[in-house]
Amino acid sequence: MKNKFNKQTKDNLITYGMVIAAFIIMQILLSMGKVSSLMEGLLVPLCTYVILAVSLNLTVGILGELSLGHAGFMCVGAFSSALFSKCTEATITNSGIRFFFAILVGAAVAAVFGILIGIPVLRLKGDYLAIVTLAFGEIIKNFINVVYLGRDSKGFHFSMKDTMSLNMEADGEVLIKGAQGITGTPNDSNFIVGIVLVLVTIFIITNLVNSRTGRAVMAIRDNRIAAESLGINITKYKLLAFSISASLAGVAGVLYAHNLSTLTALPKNFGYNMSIMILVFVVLGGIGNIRGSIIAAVILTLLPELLRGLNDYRMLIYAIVLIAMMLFNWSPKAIEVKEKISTKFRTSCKGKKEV
Amino acid sequence: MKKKLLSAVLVLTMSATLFAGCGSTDTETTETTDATETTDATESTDGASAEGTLKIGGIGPTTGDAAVYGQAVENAAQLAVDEINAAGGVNGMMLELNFQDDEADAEKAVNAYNTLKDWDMQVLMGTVTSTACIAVAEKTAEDNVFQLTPSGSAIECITHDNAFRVCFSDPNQGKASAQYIGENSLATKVAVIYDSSSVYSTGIYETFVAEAANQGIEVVAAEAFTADSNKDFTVQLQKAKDSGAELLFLPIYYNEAALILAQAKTISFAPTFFGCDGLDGILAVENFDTSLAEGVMLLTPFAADAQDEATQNFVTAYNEKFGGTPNQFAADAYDAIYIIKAAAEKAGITADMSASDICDALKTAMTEITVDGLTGSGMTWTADGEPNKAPKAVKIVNGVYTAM
Amino acid sequence: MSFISYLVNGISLGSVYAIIALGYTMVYGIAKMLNFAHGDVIMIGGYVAFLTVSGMGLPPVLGVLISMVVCTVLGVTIEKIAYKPLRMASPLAVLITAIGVSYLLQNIALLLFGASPKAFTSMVSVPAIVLADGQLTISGETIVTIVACIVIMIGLNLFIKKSKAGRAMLAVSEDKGAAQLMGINVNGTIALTFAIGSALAAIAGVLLCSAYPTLTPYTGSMPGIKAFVAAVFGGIGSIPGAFLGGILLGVIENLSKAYISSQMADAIVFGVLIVVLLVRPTGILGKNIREKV
Amino acid sequence: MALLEVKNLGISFGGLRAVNNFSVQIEKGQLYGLIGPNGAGKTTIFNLLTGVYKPDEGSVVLDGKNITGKSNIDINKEGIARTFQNIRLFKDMSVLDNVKAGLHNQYHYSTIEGILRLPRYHKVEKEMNEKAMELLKVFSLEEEANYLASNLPYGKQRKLEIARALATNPKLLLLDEPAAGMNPNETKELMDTISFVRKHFDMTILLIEHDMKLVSGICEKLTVLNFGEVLAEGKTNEVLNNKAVITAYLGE
Repeated sequence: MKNKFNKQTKDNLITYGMVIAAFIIMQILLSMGKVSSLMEGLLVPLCTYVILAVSLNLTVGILGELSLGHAGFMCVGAFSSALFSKCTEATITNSGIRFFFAILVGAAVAAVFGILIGIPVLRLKGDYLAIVTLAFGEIIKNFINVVYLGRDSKGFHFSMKDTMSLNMEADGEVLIKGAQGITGTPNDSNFIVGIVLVLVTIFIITNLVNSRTGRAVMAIRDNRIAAESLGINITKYKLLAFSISASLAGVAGVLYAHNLSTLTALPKNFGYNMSIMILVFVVLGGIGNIRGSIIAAVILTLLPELLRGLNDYRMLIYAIVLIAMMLFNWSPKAIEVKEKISTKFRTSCKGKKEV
Repeated sequence: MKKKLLSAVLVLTMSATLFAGCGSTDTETTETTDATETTDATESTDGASAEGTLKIGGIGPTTGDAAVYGQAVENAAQLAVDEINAAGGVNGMMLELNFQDDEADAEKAVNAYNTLKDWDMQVLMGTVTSTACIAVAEKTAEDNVFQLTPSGSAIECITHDNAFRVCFSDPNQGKASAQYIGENSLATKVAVIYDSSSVYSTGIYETFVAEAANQGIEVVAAEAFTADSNKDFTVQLQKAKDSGAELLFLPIYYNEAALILAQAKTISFAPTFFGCDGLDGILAVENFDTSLAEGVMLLTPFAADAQDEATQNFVTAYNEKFGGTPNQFAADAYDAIYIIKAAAEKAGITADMSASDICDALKTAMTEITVDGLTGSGMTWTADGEPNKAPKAVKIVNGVYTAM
Repeated sequence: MSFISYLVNGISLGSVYAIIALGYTMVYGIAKMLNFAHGDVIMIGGYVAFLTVSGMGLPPVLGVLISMVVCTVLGVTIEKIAYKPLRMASPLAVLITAIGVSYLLQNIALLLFGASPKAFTSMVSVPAIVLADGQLTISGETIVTIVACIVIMIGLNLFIKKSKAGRAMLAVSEDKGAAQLMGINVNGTIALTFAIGSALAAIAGVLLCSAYPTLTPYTGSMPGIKAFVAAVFGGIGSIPGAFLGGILLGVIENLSKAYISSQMADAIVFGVLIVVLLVRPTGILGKNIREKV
Repeated sequence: MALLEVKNLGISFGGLRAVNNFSVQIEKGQLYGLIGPNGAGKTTIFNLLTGVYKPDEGSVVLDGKNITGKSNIDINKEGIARTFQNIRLFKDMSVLDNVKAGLHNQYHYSTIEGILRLPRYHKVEKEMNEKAMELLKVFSLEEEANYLASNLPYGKQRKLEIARALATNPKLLLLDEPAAGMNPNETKELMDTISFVRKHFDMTILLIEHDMKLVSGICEKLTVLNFGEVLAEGKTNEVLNNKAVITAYLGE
């Protein structure tokens, strides 16, 4: 019993330690000026993708449902918070406070979408659930591409057609301009905030997993009928896990939006491609394994950048490496070989299989 | 499960240590990039004189579905750099081009920019697409790096004073198109098919509609499509046809326009087709049935079969080196390098100057130079970064561009 | 009149989705995996046909046959290298590997064929049917695609129900372990499934490019996703479902473009999909399996 | 008054009459057996009692409260817990967590308290651990508390399922073929455990069983089911000697 408690805590501590160590090392290198601009520029995106991967792991690994619409929640969080920051740029001049509220806005809006989408979606199973989440993600993307929002002395103007139909006064400012999205979002994201948000995400998810709620969610994942027979409210816990996951994706979106001066909902950044990319992090890192997700997100985000030297062959090599990593990590044969090696290393360790 | 997790972690930690290695010695990675790039440019740097080299960075999508534009820019820019170096360089300096992929994504573009910074880029030629360009423009303004975008046409691409562009801005094109149609009385009833998921297309569409009202043109149908459903345009065409439009305005790229022309023929819809610079390249599509494009009019600064010597030389050289006919993106990029050359000569840039000093010098020089390029003769720039050149209206007759 | 024309155009768009969806649904039904690379095999099929017919000047029929052979070899090779080692692993792992394969094929095509679009010459020589004084045109490509869909559908059904290999497929789809015990070569059967699926992809590629004649390394990806949606719509694993789903998807897409909003057509299509799945959680023709307690 | 009163329960699946006119009365503290040949409808009755299926007709009254047609979640809250014929453990969770999942509705703290690790989390988790360990001890599973449930040997998995069901603090415990797949030694041990549970928790138990030895050894009363209908019911030895029952089981 004690042993178990210690092991879980130890496991979590390793995860926190890893993130904090990475942070400290980066900070030292930064202060020494040893970090390349590329690496420096990648720090916030890395935090964004880590948060996305960890939060999707809650849906895929802990809740056991395949979601292909995670980028949709990220998109919602990004746009709502960017809009908030643009509107309040004049009133809240302290960027720290403004960004804090922006994060709350992004998380809250994404959570609301998580609940709204979760209610119908979670009634479905397996691949059908996956395709419906994909559909919702695409709807969000498509919708944002046709939204025009402006503000002038008379208040807000909304249109789904074009800028002209906003009928704004001469002093008006277009906030969301359809496919052209939001430009000029204040650049409030930074590495420290990013790391704090990563830690908060890990904190929320690991603590959730090791709690009464987490057990209920995992019970539903492992055997829905048995969980029902124990009086566990399936809908409530599924929805809870799904919306927490959505809300954290929204936070990642806030970070993303405030790192770039332009925010558009293109297939590349908020379409199903991105959702699948996040899923790749989760599966490669090990379904349900938080630390694995973090490492996989970091590796796969860095990989294409580190391969830049290969020029035209960059994405080709990336694809090959991805396939190779999947085969190495998941094929039963490769696992057997790895097992053999690892048991050789750990013969002295206790043989008991524990959680 | 447990076994899987364990081994997954094992492998990942292994690879993580690998990466940690790379991360801590970041200089190493940049060096590799450096090395490969230099080999690319060896040809051009062979004759490097004592004046050193001017490092020009380029950014654009060389993979992903916008790769066709990025690759055109990369190739043409390299062509221009090689030509300039062969002719003795700029103020005796050799030029060196390092082109980075951004997959037409804002975030990747910033990564590409940072990679170039690590390479000690002195001048930036890019980025190719608008969204990516806006994101990078913010960074170049912060770092005070001179930026000249060949084809970033959204207004926001050049809001800062360090950024200039070669192409027309989107609003400029939309307005010019409407004016041209109005002034030449091409039609009074106009339909538009545009890509509502594209920054470029919506940008032109909006200003076109606004200006159309001033020109007494009635927009009878405005139909959209998105990047996710860009194969079937029969509905949009049918609606345009039913609306009685005499002219169909296509502020889109030639890829989709080729399909639209083919499908319009199937439903026997034959209005005047009118496009912008994005339509250029349609005749160069391998195996394209040019009769479909007969009578299409477009406002473009560049035509690959123009008879002037500069264009002819460029087209031949491009075809020899990379195969295929260059499109307007290639022409913009080729011009961009020559514009940088002209400005650098004017400002007296030397290779040992810092990027920031170069930027300050070029900013002023840009407003003082006049460049005759492929995309316009006598191009000048105002301090806000917009080019001053006349759009050429061309019409496709017998499969070739003819000036109108 | 215009309604009928929208409808007809929707059907021709849908028939292209349907023919892609057939390959998707067949591989899913038997190998129980979402082969996300299917759309990219289609693209390769298109390029092979383009190179052989427009490039080398071979007759279209020969081009299609060569394309089918190339795609079959490609499909079987992909299965052998990338999917087979993961047969016993989580279905998610295979899904991700399929995505890797999809990236790989796109980038190979980018390097081999370049990014510039190619104009595909239609391989269909059937003339269009013109009705009502030119008010309504049904293109030859549409006719051929629909006929091909129906022939393939019937063919597949007969093959699966009547032939030994087909019944083996059915057995493998029900229970791999039991099939193995019954002496069925599971690996061989799955390889055969991929072979047929990829040959279908080649045909789909040729028809897709004939109907919408531009070809780039990314030509297959979006129709691939749409076809996947269509397959789910009709009930994934069901062959008639794929056909029905494809046609319906095309019709809904075009009618919403025509009557609701051309900007929001994607959202409407996906919205309808969601509603259908909420009413019929396993698609229109999908089997509803009750979990045994 | 009986703890469980079932009257005229019936259900059809698409024309097939799975259970017809099934009635039973179980007194508090009783150990009641439900036997019958394969396909007689025993598990269907369990599913009807626990709300997995909604009965087409008839009523189920537990402890004076009509629970007919309630969902399985609510029925568990009313006090019926069950095990499954094909074991349904939470495979990727530890043995201890399986039981703690069973304690879900017995101990409360909010999600926020759990995430923020507020004092109540620590207090309640401690109580839950103690209670869960106590239950595991009853089934001699305390040594394996930290094993993954799927790593337990078969017999112990059956026991864990019973422990988990008991954790919901039920009034009535339904065991679906608890001895299925066990060797005689394990069956013997299980019989002892069931008797112990009954005494220790003062539990009312309804069990489905094929193993006649187990049934005759511990059940006081039996109902025999054949083709979805009650064939016989009464005291164990009387029923087992009933001619109709012997025919149904052994054939003529």
